[in-house]
Amino acid sequence: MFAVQASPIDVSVVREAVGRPGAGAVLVFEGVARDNFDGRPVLGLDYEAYAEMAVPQMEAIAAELATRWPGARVAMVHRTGSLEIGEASVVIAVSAPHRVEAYEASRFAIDALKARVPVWKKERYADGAAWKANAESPTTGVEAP
Amino acid sequence: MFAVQASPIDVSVVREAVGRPGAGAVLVFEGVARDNFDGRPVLGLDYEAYAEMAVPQMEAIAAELATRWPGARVAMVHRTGSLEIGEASVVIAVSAPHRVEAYEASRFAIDALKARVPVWKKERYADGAAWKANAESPTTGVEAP
Amino acid sequence: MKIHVRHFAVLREQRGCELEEVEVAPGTTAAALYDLLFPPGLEGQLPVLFAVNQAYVARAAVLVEGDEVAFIPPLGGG
Amino acid sequence: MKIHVRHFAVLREQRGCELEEVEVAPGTTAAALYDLLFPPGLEGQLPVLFAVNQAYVARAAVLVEGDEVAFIPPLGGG
Repeated sequence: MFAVQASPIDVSVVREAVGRPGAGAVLVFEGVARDNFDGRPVLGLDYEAYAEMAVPQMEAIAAELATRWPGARVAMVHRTGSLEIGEASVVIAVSAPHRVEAYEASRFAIDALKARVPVWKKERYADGAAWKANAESPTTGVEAP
Repeated sequence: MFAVQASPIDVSVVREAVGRPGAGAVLVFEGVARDNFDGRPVLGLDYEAYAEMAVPQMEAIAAELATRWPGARVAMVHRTGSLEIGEASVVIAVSAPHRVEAYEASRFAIDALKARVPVWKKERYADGAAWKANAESPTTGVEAP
Repeated sequence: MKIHVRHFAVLREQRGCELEEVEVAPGTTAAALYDLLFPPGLEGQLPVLFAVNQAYVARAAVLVEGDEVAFIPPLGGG
Repeated sequence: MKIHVRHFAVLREQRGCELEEVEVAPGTTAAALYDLLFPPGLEGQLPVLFAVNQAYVARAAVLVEGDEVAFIPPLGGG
């Protein structure tokens, strides 16, 4: 399950997508809209995505993950539109035979998503708004990741 | 929320226990009954706990976690009794301002639970059953952890 | 030749539209098209990655008739 | 003095009960009580941790009247 959607993410649906009898560990990561950025109050977040490209990028991350951690499965859904504080912007579920692979694969998936999947975030403040880039986003002049 | 219970664990209840406006990441770990152990078919698991001691041990792990990762919160519930394949034996939810702390604190919590919380597991096979110890469990002669 | 350009986030706001059709000469690269639509000025250009037909490409990738091009500003997903 | 002993998992199965009341002399340690109830035989003893009143203690911990003692076999939680 790989999707970009404007409606709130149902975490249980993402989690169920990775269930299997050989799984001994399931790890569900939620990125959540936080009420501040380095202490500055944030009222909400707006996410925008290039959906037709974001989903294939998620699928490519999943294929790489399955190669690096055999037996692991991943599902990921990213939200778009206006989010209230406390709402999930992204949900990534990973299952694996053992927990060590589950943690490693989950970290890989969220790190890769932040670096490659075309999604943008705008923070809303009391006095305006600003686009905020991930530290993981490749900087100018680099070739395609 | 720290509990040992015979009924199936409602993951969403454990997750909601750690929600807060300053959380930017929530990580939910589920230990799941797997259909095999190193390839040998497993039909189901039986868990037994020293509940009156297990809950205080969970609380002690949570206190240590909050000291090591300020701003992080944890909730943990362990199942007892007979589990079918695919059912969760343990659910640990962690929230933190940023995802790096969430992953570190979650790993700490499950590793500490396996090493300290008095819970035991019996694997059921087609031809019998056996108590199985965690690799993390302290071995003979060590002092109390 | 005709190129379909998708604009997102800060570039969408700068350009004032989500989609535009641009006529360019054969041999035009992704980077050249970016310079055309977002000329480097006193403020400099926003660093971007380049995507053609929903896949990342090198900045020097040569465009062909009908390509869908997007300039990918710094990402904020997660 | 009277000690309440809780048995779990493989030790519960070996002993055939979950709880027993044991009368021991003052000064008895947790480890000595374990040796009393699970004498080291040809098979050797199961390695255990010691708990008194629901907290881990050292094997040399001295018991007092009314203590709840448990021998903690290798853990399997998670």
